[in-house]
Amino acid sequence: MKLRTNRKPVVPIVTGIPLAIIAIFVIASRWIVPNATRQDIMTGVTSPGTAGHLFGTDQLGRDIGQLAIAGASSAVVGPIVIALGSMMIGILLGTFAGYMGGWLDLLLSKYADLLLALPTTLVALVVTGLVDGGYWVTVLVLIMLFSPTDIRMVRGSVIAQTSRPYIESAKVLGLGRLRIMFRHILPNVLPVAFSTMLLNVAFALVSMSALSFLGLGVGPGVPDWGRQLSDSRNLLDRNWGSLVLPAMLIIITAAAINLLGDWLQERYEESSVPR
Amino acid sequence: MDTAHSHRRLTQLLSRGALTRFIIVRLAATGLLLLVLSFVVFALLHLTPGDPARNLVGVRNVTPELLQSIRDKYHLNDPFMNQYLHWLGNVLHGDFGESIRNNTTVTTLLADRVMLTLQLSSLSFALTVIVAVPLGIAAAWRTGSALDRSMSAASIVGVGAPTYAVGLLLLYVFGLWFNIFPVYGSGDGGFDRWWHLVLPAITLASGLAAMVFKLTRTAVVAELNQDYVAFAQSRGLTRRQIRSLVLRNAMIPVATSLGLVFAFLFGGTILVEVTFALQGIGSLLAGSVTFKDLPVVQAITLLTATVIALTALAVDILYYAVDPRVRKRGMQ
Amino acid sequence: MNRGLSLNNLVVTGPAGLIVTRMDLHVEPGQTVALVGESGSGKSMTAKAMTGLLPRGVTATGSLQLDDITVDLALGPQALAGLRGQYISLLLQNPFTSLSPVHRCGEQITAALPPDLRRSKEEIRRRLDEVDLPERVARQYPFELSGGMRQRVALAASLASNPQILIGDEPTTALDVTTQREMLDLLERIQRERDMALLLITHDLGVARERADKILVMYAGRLVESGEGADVFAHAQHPYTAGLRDSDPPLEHRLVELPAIAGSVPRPWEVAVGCVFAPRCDRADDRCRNEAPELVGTTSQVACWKPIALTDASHPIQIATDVQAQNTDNDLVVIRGLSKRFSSSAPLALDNVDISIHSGEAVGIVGESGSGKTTLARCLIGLESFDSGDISWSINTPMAQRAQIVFQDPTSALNPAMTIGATLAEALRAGQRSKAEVVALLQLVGLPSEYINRRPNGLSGGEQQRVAIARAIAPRPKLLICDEPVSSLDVSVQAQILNLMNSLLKDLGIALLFITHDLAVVRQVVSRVYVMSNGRVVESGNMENVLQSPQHEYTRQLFSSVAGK
Amino acid sequence: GGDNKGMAGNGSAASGSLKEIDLLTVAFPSSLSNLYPGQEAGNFNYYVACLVGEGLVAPDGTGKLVPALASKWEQTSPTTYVYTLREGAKFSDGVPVTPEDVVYSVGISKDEEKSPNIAYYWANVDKAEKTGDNEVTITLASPDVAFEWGPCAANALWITSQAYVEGNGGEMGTPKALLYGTGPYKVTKFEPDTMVELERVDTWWGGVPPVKTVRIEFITEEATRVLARKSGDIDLAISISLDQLSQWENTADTSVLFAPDRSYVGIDFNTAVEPFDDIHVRRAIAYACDRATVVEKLLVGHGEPATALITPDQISSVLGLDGARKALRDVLDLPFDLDKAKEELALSKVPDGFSTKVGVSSSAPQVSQFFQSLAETVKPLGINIEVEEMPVEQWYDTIGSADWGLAYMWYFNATGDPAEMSSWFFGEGNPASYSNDAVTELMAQAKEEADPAKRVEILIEAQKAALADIPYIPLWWGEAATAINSKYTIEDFGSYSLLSPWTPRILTVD
Ligand SMILES: Nc1ncnc2c1ncn2[C@@H]1O[C@H](COP(=O)(O)OP(=O)(O)OP(=O)(O)O)[C@@H](O)[C@H]1O
Ligand SMILES: Nc1ncnc2c1ncn2[C@@H]1O[C@H](COP(=O)(O)OP(=O)(O)OP(=O)(O)O)[C@@H](O)[C@H]1O
Ligand SMILES: [Mg+2]
Ligand SMILES: [Mg+2]
Repeated sequence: MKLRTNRKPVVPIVTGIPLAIIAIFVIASRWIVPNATRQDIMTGVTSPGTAGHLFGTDQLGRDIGQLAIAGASSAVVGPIVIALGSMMIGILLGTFAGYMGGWLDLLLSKYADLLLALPTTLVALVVTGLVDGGYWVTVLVLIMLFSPTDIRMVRGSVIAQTSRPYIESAKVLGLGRLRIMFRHILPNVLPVAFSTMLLNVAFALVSMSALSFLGLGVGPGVPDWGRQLSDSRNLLDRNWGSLVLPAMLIIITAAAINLLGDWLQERYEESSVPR
Repeated sequence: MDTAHSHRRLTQLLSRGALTRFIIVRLAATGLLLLVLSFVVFALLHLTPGDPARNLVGVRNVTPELLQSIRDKYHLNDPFMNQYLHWLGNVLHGDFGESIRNNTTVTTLLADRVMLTLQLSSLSFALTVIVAVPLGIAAAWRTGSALDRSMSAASIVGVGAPTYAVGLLLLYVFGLWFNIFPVYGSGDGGFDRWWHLVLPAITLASGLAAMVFKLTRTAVVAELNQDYVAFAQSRGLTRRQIRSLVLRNAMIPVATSLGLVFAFLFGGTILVEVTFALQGIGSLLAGSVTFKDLPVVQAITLLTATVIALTALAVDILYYAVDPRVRKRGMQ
Repeated sequence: MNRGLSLNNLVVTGPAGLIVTRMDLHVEPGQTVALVGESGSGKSMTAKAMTGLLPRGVTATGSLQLDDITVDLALGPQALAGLRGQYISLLLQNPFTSLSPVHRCGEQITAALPPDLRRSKEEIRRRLDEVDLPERVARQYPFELSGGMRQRVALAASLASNPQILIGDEPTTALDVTTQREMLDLLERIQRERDMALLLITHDLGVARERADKILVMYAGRLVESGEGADVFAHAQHPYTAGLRDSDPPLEHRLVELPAIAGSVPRPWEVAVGCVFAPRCDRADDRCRNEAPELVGTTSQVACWKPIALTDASHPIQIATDVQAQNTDNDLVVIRGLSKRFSSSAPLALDNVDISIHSGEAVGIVGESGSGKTTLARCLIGLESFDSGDISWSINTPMAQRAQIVFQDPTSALNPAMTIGATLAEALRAGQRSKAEVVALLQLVGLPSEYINRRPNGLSGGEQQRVAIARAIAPRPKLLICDEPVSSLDVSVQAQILNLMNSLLKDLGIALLFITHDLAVVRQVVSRVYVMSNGRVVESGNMENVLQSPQHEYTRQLFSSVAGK
Repeated sequence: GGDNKGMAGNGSAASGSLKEIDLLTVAFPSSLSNLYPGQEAGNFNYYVACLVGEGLVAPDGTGKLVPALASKWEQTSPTTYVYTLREGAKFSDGVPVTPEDVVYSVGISKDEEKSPNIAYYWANVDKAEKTGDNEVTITLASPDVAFEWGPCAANALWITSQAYVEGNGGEMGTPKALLYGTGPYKVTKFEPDTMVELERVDTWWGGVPPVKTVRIEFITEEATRVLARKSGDIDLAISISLDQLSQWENTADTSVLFAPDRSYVGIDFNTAVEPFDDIHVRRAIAYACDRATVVEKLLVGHGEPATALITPDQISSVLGLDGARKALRDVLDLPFDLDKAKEELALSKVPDGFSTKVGVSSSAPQVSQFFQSLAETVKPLGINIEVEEMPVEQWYDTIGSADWGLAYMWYFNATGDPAEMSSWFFGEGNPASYSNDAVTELMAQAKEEADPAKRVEILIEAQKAALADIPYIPLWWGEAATAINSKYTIEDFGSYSLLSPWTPRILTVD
């Protein structure tokens, strides 16, 4: 029985609004700011508020605000793909490892240990840098680097579920392994997996923007927050908006996703406590 | 439960021999991990697109003779395993080859830089611990209080704040407006060095402190909800006594994650070093990667992995030392 | 001067509403007062309010009187801070979590002592000695001790500051029968030696009957009856008390049907007007439903408009003649020489076990904790492998149709992500039966058919266990294994479930392997019993015979541990 | 773009006087890991090296070669140069310089192993030998007027001592084997990639410079460098980023000096790669380049739209600056005109446009911006240009590569020789795979023409002939900006100022 509480769902509202706005940017930026990358080299750099540019312009006369709206998708889509991809790996391998145990479990645990011994930024930097990869290579590398924690998380949850009587009952009913894993265990792991995934999105967002800042990731001219932040280095004195806007967007998005993830996790933990 | 039996077993296992065995087993595991990693790191040379020999001379204009001499030097015509063993042999003697970018040995190049990164990460580790752990404890102790709320909010922001922006902000505020800290360079050694590292260390610590704060808070809150706390209260133990009970328990997960935090720090200084123009191994790596200076990249990757693995080892041993339950499990 | 403790007009309010309403309580020095009641009736909340340890969001009003001190509980937990330890101390249920895992036992015992005594070896030895523990325990960590020993350490710790009153919140529930008895004896001895008051919270009527000078019965946050010791049950005035007493299975005989109280305990805050028990009371009339009765009486008090008079005829109990074990040769399953060891260093979990179950027969396995009962069941059903011996079935159906199992904990027995309907449909499919039988199954276990679309979280423990049973019988197995199926349920629900099992057995003609440590429970269900100890079957035979004349020393010990019967 | 070159900016025409300066802190925007330009040949390596070491000759403020360690020199035949060493010249520790040291130093510069970056200049040198107590003669394999610039600390020779180099295991320029020479300073401390500290000596023939200690910090992050100046930690910032110019200009007590830096930025086509083998395509792109706006906006006015490969400063010693500009103005005359671009494309093999990519060094943000803007400009024509950023070394690889039909060159002329860049760009193995017999012929003539004025004339003619085929499109000639503590100024700050001992030109403003 859940404890009834009168608390209003503050967190979903507070985080939902910015996230919804960013989601709109991601989905509809091509309609909202169809000309985000249009240059007007004659305009050059302007400071926020000049000539209809709320956040000013960069050297090529592109509107910082429009670029940021257009940049939402590359800032957010990659991290979402990373979180989804690594969680898919996590769920697949983690479920098998956790449920089947044995050498598979051992192998996967060791693999996770190996990857965990390497710092994310460093490996992403090395691999993406050495293979001259672009955006999607970075995404791929980060999927690989995020997966061990997800595998561990899923594996742990699966093991916790596996020893529960309802799984044993399912075994006694003679249900197949796959059915038990994916019909019985998985739905109970998903809530935790989902909130972990959200936290991963936030973490990936920060990592990706850091990599773009270091010049790995999207190419020049492609709107992206990390890239904008890095470009702002040369614009700062003439247009502070070029630093402040992408930085704020990264902070707000990461914070909102983090908050939401934390909140979901807490709520889930609360509701799963018996009575 | 057969207590007499388990007691006998325990005393037997708690003897010094068990600890030595524990350490030996862990050392062996760490060694194995590093061996595998070294293999991966070595393979970088062959995984990088292009001819390994060419990759090793960089983009200089090269003559076929030069390429041949590189092949001979790195045994590139030998079977892969032989090359690896050869390389590993050199690495174990501290020889990572020569930097492509600057014609010095990787070892001398690193020697100059490791210290700075180590100092930077130690300082920001110290800052993180000094600030985040007590705050985390205080926040957990008064969950829902203004302190808890504001610190939790700050930590949420801290995790997402881009390093470069934070660094710049700190530079403007403390370097320029208040003119307390120097704005660039790494100082002349001694105290000056540390003084120069304060702002970078704070920048680096800001994101991490957020994580450590959250971690500490969670750990302490979890302990506060334990039955033993209620039981201690019901027996009339003083607040101080209860705090010491809770902290000893909570510090086990906190201390062990701090180990990993340090490891993470050591490998995560790149952005700060770039922002503050510090010449540590982070910025060296960033440069070496863009220049495809493979020997340097290999050395830094392996070095960082080693630091992390050794820290993990230290953490395990620490765990063993502070948590009697692990002592028992570890020995089984 | 020690005049005991009085709690006056306690009201505990949670975020959802009232949890405990107008509770009065008095304990004299040297006296044992038992507080009984079903789960959720507010026993623990009362104890927590008395020690100022209420959880966040829960508040109390009322006053607490100890000697010359009167504390207004409305002032919050700080008001009681000075009393905790010195005057009043609380012993918790779970010995596994109530001690800090990383501090040595000695340290934890002496923490409440004045600073100058904390390091005294002499003092620690004396304290350990009081609870019958050897001196070495001081240097050990809790995880190195058994549950019983840990609870003794906890007792020593709560006695360290020499409280005048000790509250034990189900202090023995987590321990197995024999240890439970030792612990209760120890508590009684210490209480006598120290002339200390003891408030014993329990849901075990037997314990209350056997140990208490005074018994208070709580129901949905209210005190419904109180009185002197065993009298409360013997001459129950409140229909609820009588219902509780009657649902408690007797050890002496087997009943055709246990007189269970229908329905389930309401949440305390959901009761609006009238007597809280009215909805479940067969004596209730309009007044009961509209007006709340006050607690009245002197030595014994009752809150009921229509108390049961001494002269009222009690329910006629039908004593069943024990079904004799049929010595037929139609063995359903025969287990021979089964042995199992979990790890090379562990003792044998199963040691050469021989057991046979005939078709349609109800067989019990009793034994204390760790004796191997669960392991045996799991081997039988194929959830665990065994090292040697064999299990031979006389039937050749798929496993799912041979045997099914019901576990102890109903809350985790069902997949929380699946509806009841889906769970049952899946079980039917596994037994190659039609999905259409779901409704019939629900009816069979006494649940309304609307439950098809509910999820386990919304069900009470008893209902969940019914669903678990329905799932187990869905494939129509020849054998139903129940591993302590009622030990985490309240007596009233337990009676309902036991009745359900009996009727299922009769209707479906399946065999039952019933595992429990509660002799009275097993008595109500089975005809033949095996007694296990340390992985071995030490005694077996007809239930009646084993009860009457136990052969093995261990069996006798087991019987003598049963409280109050 | 401006005519007003030379000293400009905030500190314009501030006059000052030579005063003793205890410590001058200088910040470079890139870091040095080796001080010997033979090993690491960035601009900034030269700026340090010319304070410590000297060549036989050195450029003056206008780019004319004047005596350095050699008190005089003479070309005795088209292939023979005779240098007379300065009387009493000493190394920084007081050891006298011998002709053997000079010969040895030439050997080092010529050695592919020891000086991979400059050996190329000495390839045509047959031998260097001592021909008198104070005399060294250098003989070329074939005549080359441009050789005069070889033995110069701004280019390819730093005279050092055999004893010193061999005493340090053949190394030079590392912290263990500090640079050693005859200049006004000696290196006292070098932390690779961090800083270098120089201390003046009293052994230099030119006298004792006014700045006692020069401390050079390497601050690669421009924002940090500005902050360092704002907080007063540095006095002089060389090569400041034009992007942050206004920030430098708004910094208190700071003057910004501008000077052309003899750099050339331009597109190069690989004329062997489709579709750039088609002159119409090349011309179409040339018409699409809006040089004036690029200079005005991307370079914030600090630069000059380029019309030739030669920069005005390289011929200013012959024609004067204004004359030079005039002479170069109509070498390539393709003004920005999108309509013409369209017409040209319509004439080409790919009238509907095409897709291509260009690799840009990540250290050249303006170039990247130029190509992004060009891409936008030509998009309506159906030409799709993708800009890829890459490390500088990788960018080298794109030049003349068959994978990259469209590339660019950012070239800093090291010498004042007007043929420096053209001889590579029109010579054999040029990045455009371009050959034109008339041009080759003219370049050969120029190589042997001893009269500077005539030579310049020939070179300009060659440029005209070549650029008519548009293998290259000159975009702009660069300008460098330097920020300095307003307390100081640099006398006659110009394009050659930092290529010969420059501290003596630092004046204290009265
Ligand atoms: N932390 C809490 N906050 C709010 N209400 C609570 C909390 N804990 C328990 N309750 C509610 O208080 C009521 C009384 O609970 P309590 O634990 O006192 O029952 P109990 O008689 O001790 O039962 P049991 O025999 O299961 O221990 C229950 O209905 C429960 O839902
Ligand atoms: N999975 C396991 N791994 C290791 N040892 C186990 C495992 N399960 C049970 N044991 C051990 O086997 C022995 C028998 O345990 P089992 O659970 O069968 O006892 P039980 O009679 O069911 O006890 P309880 O009444 O507490 O349920 C115990 O000593 C127990 O510690
Ligand atoms: Mg309770
Ligand atoms: Mg069991």
